[in-house]
Amino acid sequence: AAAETPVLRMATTTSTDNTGLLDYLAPLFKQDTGIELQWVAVGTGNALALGRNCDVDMLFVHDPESEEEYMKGGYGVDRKQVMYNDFVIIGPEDDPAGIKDKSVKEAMSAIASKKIPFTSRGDKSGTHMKELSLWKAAGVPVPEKEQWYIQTGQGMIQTINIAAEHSGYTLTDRGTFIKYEDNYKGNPPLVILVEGDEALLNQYSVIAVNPERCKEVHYDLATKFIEWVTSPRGQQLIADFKLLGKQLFFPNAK
Amino acid sequence: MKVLYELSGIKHRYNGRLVLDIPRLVIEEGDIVGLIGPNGSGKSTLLRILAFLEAPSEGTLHFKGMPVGSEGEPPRRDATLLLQDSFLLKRSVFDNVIYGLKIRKEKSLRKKAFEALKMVGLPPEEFAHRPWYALSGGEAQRVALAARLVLRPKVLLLDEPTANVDEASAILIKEAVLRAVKEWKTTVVVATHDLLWLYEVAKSVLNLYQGRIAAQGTSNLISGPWRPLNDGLWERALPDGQGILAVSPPSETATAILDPSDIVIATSPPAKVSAQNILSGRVTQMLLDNSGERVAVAISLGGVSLRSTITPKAVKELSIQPGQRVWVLFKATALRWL
Amino acid sequence: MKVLYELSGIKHRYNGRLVLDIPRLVIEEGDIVGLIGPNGSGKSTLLRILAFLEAPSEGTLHFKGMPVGSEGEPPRRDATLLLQDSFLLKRSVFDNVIYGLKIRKEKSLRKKAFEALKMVGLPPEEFAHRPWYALSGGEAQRVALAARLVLRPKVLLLDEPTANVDEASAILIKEAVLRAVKEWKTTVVVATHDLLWLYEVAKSVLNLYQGRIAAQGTSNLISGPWRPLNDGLWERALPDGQGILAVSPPSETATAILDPSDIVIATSPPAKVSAQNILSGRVTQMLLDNSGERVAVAISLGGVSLRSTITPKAVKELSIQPGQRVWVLFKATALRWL
Amino acid sequence: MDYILEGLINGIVLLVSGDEETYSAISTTLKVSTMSIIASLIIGIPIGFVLGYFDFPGKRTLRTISDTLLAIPTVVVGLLVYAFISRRGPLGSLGLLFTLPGIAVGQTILALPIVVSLTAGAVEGLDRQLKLTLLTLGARGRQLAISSLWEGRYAVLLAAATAYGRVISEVGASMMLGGNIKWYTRTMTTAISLETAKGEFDMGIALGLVLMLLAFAVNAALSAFKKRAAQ
Amino acid sequence: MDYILEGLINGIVLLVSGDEETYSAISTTLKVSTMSIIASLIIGIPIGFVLGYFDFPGKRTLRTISDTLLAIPTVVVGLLVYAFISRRGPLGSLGLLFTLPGIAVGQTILALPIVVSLTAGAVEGLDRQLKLTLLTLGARGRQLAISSLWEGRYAVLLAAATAYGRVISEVGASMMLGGNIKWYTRTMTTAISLETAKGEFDMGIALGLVLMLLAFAVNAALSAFKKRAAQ
Ligand SMILES: Nc1ncnc2c1ncn2[C@@H]1O[C@H](COP(=O)(O)OP(=O)(O)OP(=O)(O)O)[C@@H](O)[C@H]1O
Ligand SMILES: Nc1ncnc2c1ncn2[C@@H]1O[C@H](COP(=O)(O)OP(=O)(O)OP(=O)(O)O)[C@@H](O)[C@H]1O
Ligand SMILES: [Mg+2]
Ligand SMILES: [Mg+2]
Repeated sequence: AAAETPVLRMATTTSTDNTGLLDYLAPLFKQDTGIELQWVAVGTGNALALGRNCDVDMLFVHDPESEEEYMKGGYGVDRKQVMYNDFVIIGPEDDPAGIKDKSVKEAMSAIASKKIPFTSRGDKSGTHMKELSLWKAAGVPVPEKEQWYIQTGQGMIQTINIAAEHSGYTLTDRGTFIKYEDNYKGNPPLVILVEGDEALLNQYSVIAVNPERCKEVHYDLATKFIEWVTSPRGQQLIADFKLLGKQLFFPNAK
Repeated sequence: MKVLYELSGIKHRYNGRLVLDIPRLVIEEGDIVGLIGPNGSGKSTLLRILAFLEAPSEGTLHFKGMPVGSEGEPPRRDATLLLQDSFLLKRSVFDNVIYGLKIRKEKSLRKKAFEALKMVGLPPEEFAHRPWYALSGGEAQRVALAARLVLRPKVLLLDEPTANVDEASAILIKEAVLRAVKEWKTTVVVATHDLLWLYEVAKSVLNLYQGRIAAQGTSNLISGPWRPLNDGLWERALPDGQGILAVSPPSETATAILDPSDIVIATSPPAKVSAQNILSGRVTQMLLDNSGERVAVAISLGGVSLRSTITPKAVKELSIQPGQRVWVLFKATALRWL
Repeated sequence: MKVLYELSGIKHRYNGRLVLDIPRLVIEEGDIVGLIGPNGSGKSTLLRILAFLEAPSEGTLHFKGMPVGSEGEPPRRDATLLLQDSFLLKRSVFDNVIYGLKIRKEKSLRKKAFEALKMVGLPPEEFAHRPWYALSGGEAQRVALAARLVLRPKVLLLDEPTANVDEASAILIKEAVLRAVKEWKTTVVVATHDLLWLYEVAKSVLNLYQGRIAAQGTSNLISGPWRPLNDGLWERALPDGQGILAVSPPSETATAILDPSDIVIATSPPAKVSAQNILSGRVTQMLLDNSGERVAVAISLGGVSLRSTITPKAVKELSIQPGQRVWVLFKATALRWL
Repeated sequence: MDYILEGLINGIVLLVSGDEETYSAISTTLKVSTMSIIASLIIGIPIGFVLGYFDFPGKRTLRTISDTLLAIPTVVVGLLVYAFISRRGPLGSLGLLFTLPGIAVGQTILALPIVVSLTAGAVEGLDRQLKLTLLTLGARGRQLAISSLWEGRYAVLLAAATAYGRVISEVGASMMLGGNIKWYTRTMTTAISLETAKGEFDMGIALGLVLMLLAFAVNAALSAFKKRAAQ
Repeated sequence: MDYILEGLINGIVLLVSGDEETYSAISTTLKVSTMSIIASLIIGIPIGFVLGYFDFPGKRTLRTISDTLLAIPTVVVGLLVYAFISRRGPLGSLGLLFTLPGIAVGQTILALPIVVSLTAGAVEGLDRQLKLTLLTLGARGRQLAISSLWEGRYAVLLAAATAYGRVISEVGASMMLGGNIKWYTRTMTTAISLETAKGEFDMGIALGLVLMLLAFAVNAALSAFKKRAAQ
């Protein structure tokens, strides 16, 4: 019998899936290596849990802090940076907190002091973790029980929708926002108000699940993917990926 | 008396099969009409139509002079039917009995319910609180009847009220019916196979056969198979070897009706008589009817039972008694085809 | 004959209420036992116990010499019970009749089912394909009976087989029962209120009263209220003003049993006799029992019915007939308390 | 595996310690599920009765449609209702989005087919003698319906319990219409989803246990009622 | 609002154009829901029969537990099953995670209380004469069960339809246990969730429509069977 196609199973965050990046990469990866890539797109927390339980061969996530903790726990090996994109702060065009073109710190404190609605994913996703770090950097305690601080516990699009319903602000990755913009045929209720700040960078990394702990994982396949995606060809492919004509991810493998 | 029901051209079908065919029937107020007839002859169907539970497939039904069903709700609260398989609601006996009163928003439910239970011979203290399932067959039947009597209905329709019921209760039911007619001017139509009981209750009796009113009163029905004899006569063989003779049946399986008063009884084998049918049998039952004026004598001809009615005087003269050998005489032409 | 059922010390309770209390009862193979008694006297309960459908609360039941219920499944396939409210499965008549055969994995279902339907007087061509609901009350009852007959059971238990059934079918059912006993050595126990029919079928009759076997055969039951007279006697008033006398009832509402053979009939008011009870009434029914040796005479005492059995010879000598005025004589001590 | 045990213990701790977030979710869940179940029973039982009791052309098709809607995913209900109650929707001015009544609208729609189909089934399963008995005793209109439903009360209760199970366990509509907003519209189920998404499986189990205890209390009450109604 | 209409049109387009992804999800959904419903009927009907038919101590408690489990959220089932079939779980070696049988396990557990409770209700609702009739005609053991269930066949069918509705519409367990892997374990409902998460509401509606058509086909078949069984 012909040898079965090797299958690499990956847990990833919803953004890589929702933007279509993986749909774009997977067939190319197969072409180059003969390995079929299957992925489970869940929240970062859930993805890390799948890794800990040896249910996937590798992770593709974007929350440096938890990633480091994960590595420290000995759950992963070969962590490599792959690419980044950036976050933006969006809000209604009339900008009630007056944050347009301010720095992130200023923007966050302005929203907090004016108590304008701000929706938070509140789901320990990469975006949520980033948001928490932004509050911290701005010297604002996380407004856990404030009336205007709305914790949605949902995906990005839903969180943006909720912000729009409340004419409030939120933090989103650019990819999702581009999709959101497109859903409204270029005339969305919320627009980008703060962008480009160093603090808004969103770093994606790949991690192979530790084969010492998990005997069943396909470490060899994971290594192949990591090599491939950080290779010049992989990096070029990422740079070429466009959604609605805009580049979403910027390769920065080291 | 006032006409209560008037049926004209009533036909009723189930799945296309004609089960009731009554060209005309009038029931007067205060009447007690008995319905008899073999199983499947349409008694229950007729009662359901009279209770406005089923609309006849064809024909018109007038109630109190008004056509029923053409428009508006039929006057269901005027008539109540005791169903053949007495069905109780899943609640206590008491709640079953008062159900009809409650939905009519009537008062003094307890008093009325207890009275009704007593009328059917169920001591209320013992039965009122029982759940619906803690009853014997006859008790359940009587609870169902009490639930109808308590309504003091204008029309009381009873389908086999005495099936499953003991002798004493049958008498109570008879009395309850008669009392309803007398006190509340209720009109009663009752279907039953208990002819003895019916004799004591009914003012008139309709004999249904295959959905048609075959006769008024309790007639004998003689069904085929008929087999032709040489002289234009046809014979229905009896189990004991004798045969009943009849003239030109419409089919081999036809059924004939024989009026009890057309039958003559003799205590010795008769000599020359004009009647073609001279059959020997034994008297099995002798019953006094409710007028007290006629005695019904049932004679078994080797298993087949024929009923003849004669006067008490004739009984005396013949001095017949159950078990006695007698001869029955009737003309072949006395058998009328259905 | 072989003993089939042996009941000892059987008691049955519903919610703590004693409804059956039979210290001892033996039923022999091939017997045809009739069960009579008022509503709620425990007939159906006894039948359910005999059918192994319900285990008695107390006492032991032996079947074919083996104790039932102590261990293992009771021998349910040996006995089949026709329930009082004949219940049909939601399938066609044919499928209802063959159900028992099918689960016994028997063969030639069609032939057997058609035969059984014929035995209960339902032409198979007309009825076999009908759905369960397209039947009249009596037809349904007979289908249920056919479903039992088709099993050729060792024990056939019938609860009111003739309620709702027409006269002709009652005769067929009688014949079917007798044939089962003769051909298949079936033992039959039948509960009924149809004494006339039972007379023609049963070899022995048990009279149940409040769960106890009050008498063998058809006895008169006379219930209270009793009211004390001055000379140690108690009286039960009759609707027509007469009264039945008895000695020391255990309670005011006690019921007494009066054996029909203890009752003497006279056609003229008797002179000095030792019997305390001399009551006038009218003959309402005269029936020949199935042995052909005794005539049951029902006498109405202003509504209350008493049954006396006398010989055909006595009937002839007295020359009584339905409707005739007669006097009944019996001792106050002939009333035995239940 | 371990998280199940941890979760069970945590669940009890949450309840006993009076954890604020948990009790907020419990209270939200109870409020919204009560609204939904009452609304769906009030609307669904009469429709179910009509579908089960009367014979009319098209009845079978309507039953099939109701049975089909048993399979409507919660997210789809969420999407449909969202279209109406979002600010840009025709009912946007009612301000129902991200409120408990908003969730209740979705849950009611979700529970409705269950109530309708099971009630219709219960009514259809009634003895055919019952209809005649009620009619001949003089029942009409609403009395007929109420008495019939009372006769089939166990089956109707079961319909209600099944619908309640659906309502209290659903998450898609609550998410979409309620927004899972902490302290406001976060229900037990949306909280469980969130914990799961966070990878905190033990908290998911803990909240699941709390929800089951809640449901058990409701069902034990129903069962006691049923026992009483048995007389 | 507009996305509803767009969605309906898209739904038809997807079906008519034979969209590969859609048909893959349809086929996955049919496969997995068939497995789940069959498993839950095979396991649940006997349990439901026993709970409805026999009287034994503890029966009422068991019924209440089954009724309570009607309210178990799909995510919780997902979590519980995940604990067992994850590689590190006791059944990890079976490799059920992210496979159709894995989803089916979760869905079966989800459908089981529905089958059990509604079957028990159906059996309990049977005429009390039926039991006696079957016994006296000689039925025993399995025959008794099968005949009783056949007498209550409409109610049992309804139980099956309700359970099927639950199975085909659930998303939490499919997501968690199947992983929503395109071409492999992506079902209609996980696809709908994904589209919704992406904000492509019209695609969500479109797939929802397709799912409803699927469910309608199944129910129309059941309804035809029911009509035949009415004789
Ligand atoms: N629902 C039904 N569908 C089809 N046929 C029916 C239905 N109900 C009754 N029938 C048929 O209609 C005829 C008349 O039935 P009906 O019940 O009126 O008879 P009946 O005189 O009351 O008989 P019984 O003495 O047995 O009660 C019978 O042949 C019966 O089989
Ligand atoms: N399930 C039950 N629960 C409680 N009591 C019952 C139950 N079934 C019968 N009974 C009572 O038990 C007694 C005996 O009932 P049974 O049915 O044996 O009487 P029966 O002799 O058959 O009467 P009938 O002539 O009315 O059929 C009655 O008093 C009845 O009320
Ligand atoms: Mg009838
Ligand atoms: Mg009985």
